[in-house]
Amino acid sequence: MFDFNFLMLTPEIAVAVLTLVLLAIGLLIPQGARKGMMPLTVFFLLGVLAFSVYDFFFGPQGVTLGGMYIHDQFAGFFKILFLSAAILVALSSGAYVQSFPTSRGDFYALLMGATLGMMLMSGAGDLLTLYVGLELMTITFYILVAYWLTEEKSAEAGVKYLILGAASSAVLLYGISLFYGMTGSLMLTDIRQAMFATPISPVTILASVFLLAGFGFKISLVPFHMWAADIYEGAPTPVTAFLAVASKAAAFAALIRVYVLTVGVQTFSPPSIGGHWTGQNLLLVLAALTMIVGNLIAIPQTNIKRMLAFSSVAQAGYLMVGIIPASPDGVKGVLFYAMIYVFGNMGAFAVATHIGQAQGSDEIKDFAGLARRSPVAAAVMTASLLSLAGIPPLAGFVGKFYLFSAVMSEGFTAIAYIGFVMSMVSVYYYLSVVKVMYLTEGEGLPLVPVKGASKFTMVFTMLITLALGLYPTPLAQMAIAAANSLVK
Amino acid sequence: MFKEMHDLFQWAWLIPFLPFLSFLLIALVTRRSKGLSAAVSILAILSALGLAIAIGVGVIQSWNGEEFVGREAVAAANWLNIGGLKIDFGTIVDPLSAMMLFVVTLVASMVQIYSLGYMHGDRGWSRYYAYQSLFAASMLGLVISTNLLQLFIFWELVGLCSYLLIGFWYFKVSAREAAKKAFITTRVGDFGLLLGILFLYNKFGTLDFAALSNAMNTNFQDFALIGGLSYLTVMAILVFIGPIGKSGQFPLHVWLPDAMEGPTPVSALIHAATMVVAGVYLVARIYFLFEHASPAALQFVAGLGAFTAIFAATIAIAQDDIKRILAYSTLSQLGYMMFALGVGSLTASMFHLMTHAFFKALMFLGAGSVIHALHEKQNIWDMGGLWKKMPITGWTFFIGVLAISGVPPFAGFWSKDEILAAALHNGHPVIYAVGLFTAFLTAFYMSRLFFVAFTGPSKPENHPHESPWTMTLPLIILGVLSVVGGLVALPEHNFAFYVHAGELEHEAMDWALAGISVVAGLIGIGLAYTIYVRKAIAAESIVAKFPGIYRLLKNKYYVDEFYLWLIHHIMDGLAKVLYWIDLYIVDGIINGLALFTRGSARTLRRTQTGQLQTYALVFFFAVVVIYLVFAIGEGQLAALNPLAMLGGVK
Amino acid sequence: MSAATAGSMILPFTLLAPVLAALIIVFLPKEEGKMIKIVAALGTFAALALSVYVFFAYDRAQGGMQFNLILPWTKDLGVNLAFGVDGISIPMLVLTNLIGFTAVYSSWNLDKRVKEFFVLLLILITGVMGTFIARDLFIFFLFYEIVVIPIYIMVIIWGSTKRVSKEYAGMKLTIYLLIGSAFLLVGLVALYLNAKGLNGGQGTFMFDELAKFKYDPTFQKIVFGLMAFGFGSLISMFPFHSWSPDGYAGAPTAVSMIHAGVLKKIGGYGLIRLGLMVLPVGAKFWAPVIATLAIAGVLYAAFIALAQKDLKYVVGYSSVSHMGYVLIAIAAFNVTSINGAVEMMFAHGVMSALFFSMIGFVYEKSHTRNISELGGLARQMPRLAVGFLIAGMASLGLPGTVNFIAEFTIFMGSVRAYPVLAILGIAGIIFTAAYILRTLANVLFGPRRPEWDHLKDLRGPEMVPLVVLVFVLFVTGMFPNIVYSVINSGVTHSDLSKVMETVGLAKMGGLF
Amino acid sequence: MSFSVGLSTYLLVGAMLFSLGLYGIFAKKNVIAVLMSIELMLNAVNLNFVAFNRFLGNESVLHGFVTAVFIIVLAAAEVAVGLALVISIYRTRKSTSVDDFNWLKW
Repeated sequence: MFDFNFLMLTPEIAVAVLTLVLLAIGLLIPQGARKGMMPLTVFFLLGVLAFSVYDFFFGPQGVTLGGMYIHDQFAGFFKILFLSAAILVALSSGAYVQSFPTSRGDFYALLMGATLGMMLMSGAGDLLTLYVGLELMTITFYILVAYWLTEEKSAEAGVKYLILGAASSAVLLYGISLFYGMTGSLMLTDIRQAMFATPISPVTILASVFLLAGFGFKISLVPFHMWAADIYEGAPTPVTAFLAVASKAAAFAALIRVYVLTVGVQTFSPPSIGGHWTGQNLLLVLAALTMIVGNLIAIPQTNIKRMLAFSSVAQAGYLMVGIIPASPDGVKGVLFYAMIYVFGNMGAFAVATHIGQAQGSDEIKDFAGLARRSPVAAAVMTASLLSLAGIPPLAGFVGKFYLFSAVMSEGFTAIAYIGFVMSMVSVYYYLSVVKVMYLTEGEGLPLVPVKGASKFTMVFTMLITLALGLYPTPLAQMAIAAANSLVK
Repeated sequence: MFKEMHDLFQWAWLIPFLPFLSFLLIALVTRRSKGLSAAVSILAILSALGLAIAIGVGVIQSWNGEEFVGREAVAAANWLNIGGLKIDFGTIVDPLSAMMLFVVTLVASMVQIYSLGYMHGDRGWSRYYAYQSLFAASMLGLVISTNLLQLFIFWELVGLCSYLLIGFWYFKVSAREAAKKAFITTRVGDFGLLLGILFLYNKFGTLDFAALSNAMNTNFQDFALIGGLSYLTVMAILVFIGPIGKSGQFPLHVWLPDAMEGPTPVSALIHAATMVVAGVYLVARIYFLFEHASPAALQFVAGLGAFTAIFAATIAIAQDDIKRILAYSTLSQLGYMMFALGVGSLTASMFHLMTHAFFKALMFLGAGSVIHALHEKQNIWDMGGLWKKMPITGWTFFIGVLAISGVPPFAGFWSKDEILAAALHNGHPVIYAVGLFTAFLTAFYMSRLFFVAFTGPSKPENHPHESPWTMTLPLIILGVLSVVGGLVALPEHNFAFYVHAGELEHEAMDWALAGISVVAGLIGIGLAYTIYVRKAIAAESIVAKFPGIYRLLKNKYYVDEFYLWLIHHIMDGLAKVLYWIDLYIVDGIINGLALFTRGSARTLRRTQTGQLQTYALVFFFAVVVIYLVFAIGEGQLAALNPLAMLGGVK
Repeated sequence: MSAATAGSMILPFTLLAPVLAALIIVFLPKEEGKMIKIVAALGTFAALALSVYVFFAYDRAQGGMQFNLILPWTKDLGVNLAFGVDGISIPMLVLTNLIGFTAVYSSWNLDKRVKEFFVLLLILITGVMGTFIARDLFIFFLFYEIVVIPIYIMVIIWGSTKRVSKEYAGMKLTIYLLIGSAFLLVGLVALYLNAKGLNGGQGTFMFDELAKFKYDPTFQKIVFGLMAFGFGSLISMFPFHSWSPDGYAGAPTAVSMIHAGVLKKIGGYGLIRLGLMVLPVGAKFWAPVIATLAIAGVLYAAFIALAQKDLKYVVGYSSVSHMGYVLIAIAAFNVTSINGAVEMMFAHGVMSALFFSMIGFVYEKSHTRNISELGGLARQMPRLAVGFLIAGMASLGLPGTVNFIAEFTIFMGSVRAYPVLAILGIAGIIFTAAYILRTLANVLFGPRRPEWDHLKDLRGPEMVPLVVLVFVLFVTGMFPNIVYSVINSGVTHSDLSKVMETVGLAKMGGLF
Repeated sequence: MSFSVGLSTYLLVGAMLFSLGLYGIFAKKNVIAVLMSIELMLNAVNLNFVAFNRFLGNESVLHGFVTAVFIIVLAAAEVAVGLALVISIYRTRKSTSVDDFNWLKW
């Protein structure tokens, strides 16, 4: 009766093995001879990625470990997302990591650990697994954020992230414990059953609010977003990138699963599936707040990473919009957007990494004349930012279209107004970066040509962003399949 | 080869087309070579003249004394055809247009030949002839238009040419301003005309003159529109606003005197003989509209015309600039033609139009030759004794004066007499009186001009000399026409036979009336003689007697000043106010929004204090708030009891 | 359709010609300024030639969408990559390429970062062209937003700072139009979802299919309101016009030409194609408002133009004023007026392109656009003066130029629906004449100014915009049927005429 | 009045612990203390789990207990990392007061 289907866990196991191998290498091989770790990681991950893509389309779907672990296309989609994000980060971080004072090798091991945690989150079938995955991801991130030992900002960011993160997961846990108390189980399916029976009461509300707060912290949903900017600014840029795209996506994966399967029932979900208007409206308000606050605070920022941090807060708002209707269309929108968000953001962060590493500064003004000093970087930055802003023909536009058409088809129009208008406002601060890069000649600043892996990363992300904008069908089909595997 | 002259009619389109061709040629090809440009242009206009004469003959031939048996509007081509709007362009040949074609081509060719001498050595020579050709083309096109829109188009084009030619010496500020003024003033008139055209089309679905008049003849029920005026009356008046602007009727007359900034031949052609009478021609063309409209329309025309006639004449008395005097006299004569139409005599008006074209062109060209001889001096008091120095100019000018003063047998006598007779016989005694008085004034100021400029002692600083033959030849030709031009009105072959509206309404020569007007004219001349030649009465003493009136006339009743005030204080003031509004209100709101956004952004940014305990506080506070809102929203008031969540658990 | 199958690839080729040129330029070394310009000119010329061919090859009698190319694109949304032109879009297509071609030559003397400039310019042209040949709402919107960013970059790099800084102008232009398009987007999504509902769950963006459904009146009113705002701010409808004078003043010549010439027209085009055809009831509901705003704009902007000191501001405000005529024609909502609206968009496009091109040369040579500093230029630069004069005459609607035809048709059409407003609008021609003639007089005429003696007259490539645009102005003006035969078939053959019979405002004869 | 120790009692204690931890996070200035407060919160959660598992009958299913164990482990890991970070920041900033960790702001 106790099934243990290794086949379904192949990617996870592979990544776990890689993690340990990297750790071992880090211990055995002397400092000098660790150049090879980046390529090793990348190629290994490419293999895993290839497998999970195959797995997504043709692999077996099902539930294992007595329902604690779900292996459906929804999880598969997110695994692809995490792996590609990890690969891009690894690729773009080469030079940056080399500039770390110590223990450069372990960086990749930790990266893999975080990836593993995310994959667990996306597949978790009960709250305990979910929590374990979450902590695995988060704790490794604590270390990664503070990884740049000599950089004081880095340490401060680490401490902040640790304390706030731990507190938030305590809240999450408390919520979980309440659910356990109410239903006597941690299985999402069992909880769902039980919650249908239970009438709404302060406890159910408190439990789901705590859960929301826990996930909200991870996806930097206003008003649980305060940490984001500081951590993003302090952390080493590649880590920031990974934090911004992957950990957020992972939290969304978990949130969607929990929200659509369980919490949704009788609290935050649409009345159509037994939810309540208050919950819906609360979510709408939070989403709106997130879009507005994120975009507004981003305007006066002078540090590229901080600006991207707030922009990613706003992006969380857009994604949130897709969750609200809890419909296949909405989930599809979220999945699609999350994926293109990876490429859009990775492009921007790759450039930021490059500049930060080459000029030792993250200030926007130091991007002056980038169009002359490194045309590729400037072009990629522009494309990525415009994709984030949702300007056609870049992928962001299609993504937003999916999200907002999904929520509008449920009859929420106001949120669509806010969303579209705010995304046009966001163009303002994105364009001011573009302005800095193109308007001035950037006298006195060095030429910073990009080359090798990071150049590949940039161009690749740009091409994907453009391609998905012009012809979104393939990804859209995948997203639909994934969404349908979750929402019946 | 043509069997009948009126087989030519289908070639009428060539008349405007030839000058247009020469315009293109000059503009694109012969720009560089002066001689060629002039040759092309004059050749074109002369052949147009030939064609016009031939067609005129054809018209006379195809006239059996009762009706016109020629082909009228030659088949028209579709020009514009869209849903709800269809316009055909065509050419119309009938006595009216034939007469105009002849007059226009004649004066135009005279002027172009004259210009050979007058414009000699001007650096804008080719440009000048290009404009001249373009003008001739547009004016002739206007004349043979078959419908209102076509006419309007050429109407605007002659306006453009007038603009270009007034501003021909564009580097002169005065010329530049005059050109601008002319265009804008006539534009005001066009506004009315355009409205008329639009509404007429929307009512009748056509703009073709013949079709329109049919539509009105056949069971069209006129109806009251606004202010007790019937529909057709309003239309008539709207359309008439165009002529008010173009033919310099009060109050849109202000541009014509300034238009004298242009080269004098231009003034002769455009601002005396042809373009300014386009208004009169237009009214004649759609005379049927006025006839169907209530009498109010024609009364309006008559009244305005008469007023303009006397108004301009009084101003002319007090002017010193030779060209301005002629300009005001032109205004006055245009008023004559208008009220001739107003009192219902199309014939008389057209007749006067023709004769006036002859003698006014003559006098302008004469003035031109004088100015040419005196090196751009225009004040008549700087002249004097020119008659001996410039005999041809002097004699021809004298003929012109006699003609305009209505001294028999010169051309002006016949036409003016016919107008006055029509006024009286059609029951407009007041208008008749005004006309008569105007005739007296006209005779007075014209002979004043003549005596002061041509007789008396010659000024020592002037060394005038007779102009070259290119300039005197046109003078002579026009002079002859001013003498004999009126004889067509002699009963045996009467002008009205050719040009008339509806039934034949020709005034039989009324020798009594003729006598009166002749006397009026002679008195005028005599008065001028006594004052300016005999010096029996000192002009100064008269001025001293009525200083107010003199100043009023000298300053043209301050109409220009009024308009300037209107433009500079009202229009520009409004413009500035609106601009302010645009900057600080319409745009201000936008910028305000942007400022607000940035401001709130800066404020929100301050919430990121960097204190992790603040962050934690916000976090938990938010949790509590959301919880309470949710619970209360769901009516779970028990939530307010802190222990309730425990009680909720099984 | 025979024509469709015959030349169905021609539109994509037209669209690709500039793109191809841009790609070639990308691979040219940035020192090869001359070569780059020549390539750009060739690309735009190819597009122009193709679109002119389309213009003449279009089967007017048959009407409807021709030269179609329809590929299923995004299945889950129902987006089709659909190209096709009818009588309403062809003039716009030709206009786009006409202006694109001349814009290249108007920038012939540019020497600052030539490569980027022409690449962006070509992208810009492509985007605008795409909006006019798209048969699919999604694709239409896609192309429309493509143009926004190149314009921004071009303004901030090659723009000029006068009353407002070019950064401000560019940002204002961009954000203003984007906010407008945000509301448009909401309306678009709503329309899409509603049509999807009426279509039994199958989403579609094709204009003609969207036009088939009968939408609920209140829905139509709301959505058309959104479009009126979105498209209205694009066509600079009073009071949403304030971006346009600043924008044009800040932008480089080529951008001003394209923006005032064609980009603006996307607003009018969208209102006709989307507003009138798809949401007639909403259109009828909003028509009086639009008409009023239109006439307000005509007079308001004409007066403000009187008070301007900067040449570009004069033309900027005048374009606001002229767009008012287009708007009232659209609001008048009858066959004649719609004909007039399209013709006016074409006419104004050519005219304003010529005007901005001439102003560009004046500025480029004299480094000032301040009217009071100029004067008497007719002596030093006769050719330029001719172009300037003709542009001015066209803009005050002189017969012989196509602008007169357009204005006349519009007046004719709108007088039927809104006599009083129309009369007020027609009064605008007087003030237009006033500010245009003032400008001409103060710039071209008057005493010769020695400080401008060094200016060189137009020559060589600089003559191209003058010759081409003037030629078009006059030929289409003297023989209006050339353009009208196409427009009229577009208006009468499309569903538009049916729609207008049902809900149109045409009162033949009207009050008068 | 009789007072029986039931589920509610445990939950009440748990809630109190949680609140205490919360208070600690807000009030304590020393990072170490803040970390300890977080431990308190986590233990509150543990208490909940254990109590629920005990009182919800069905002793054979040990989800609650297991979860508690997991949480304890992860908490330990968290604290380990936390202390390490505190040390590293103390090296440079010579302070463990949370008020000093405010270089990153706005």
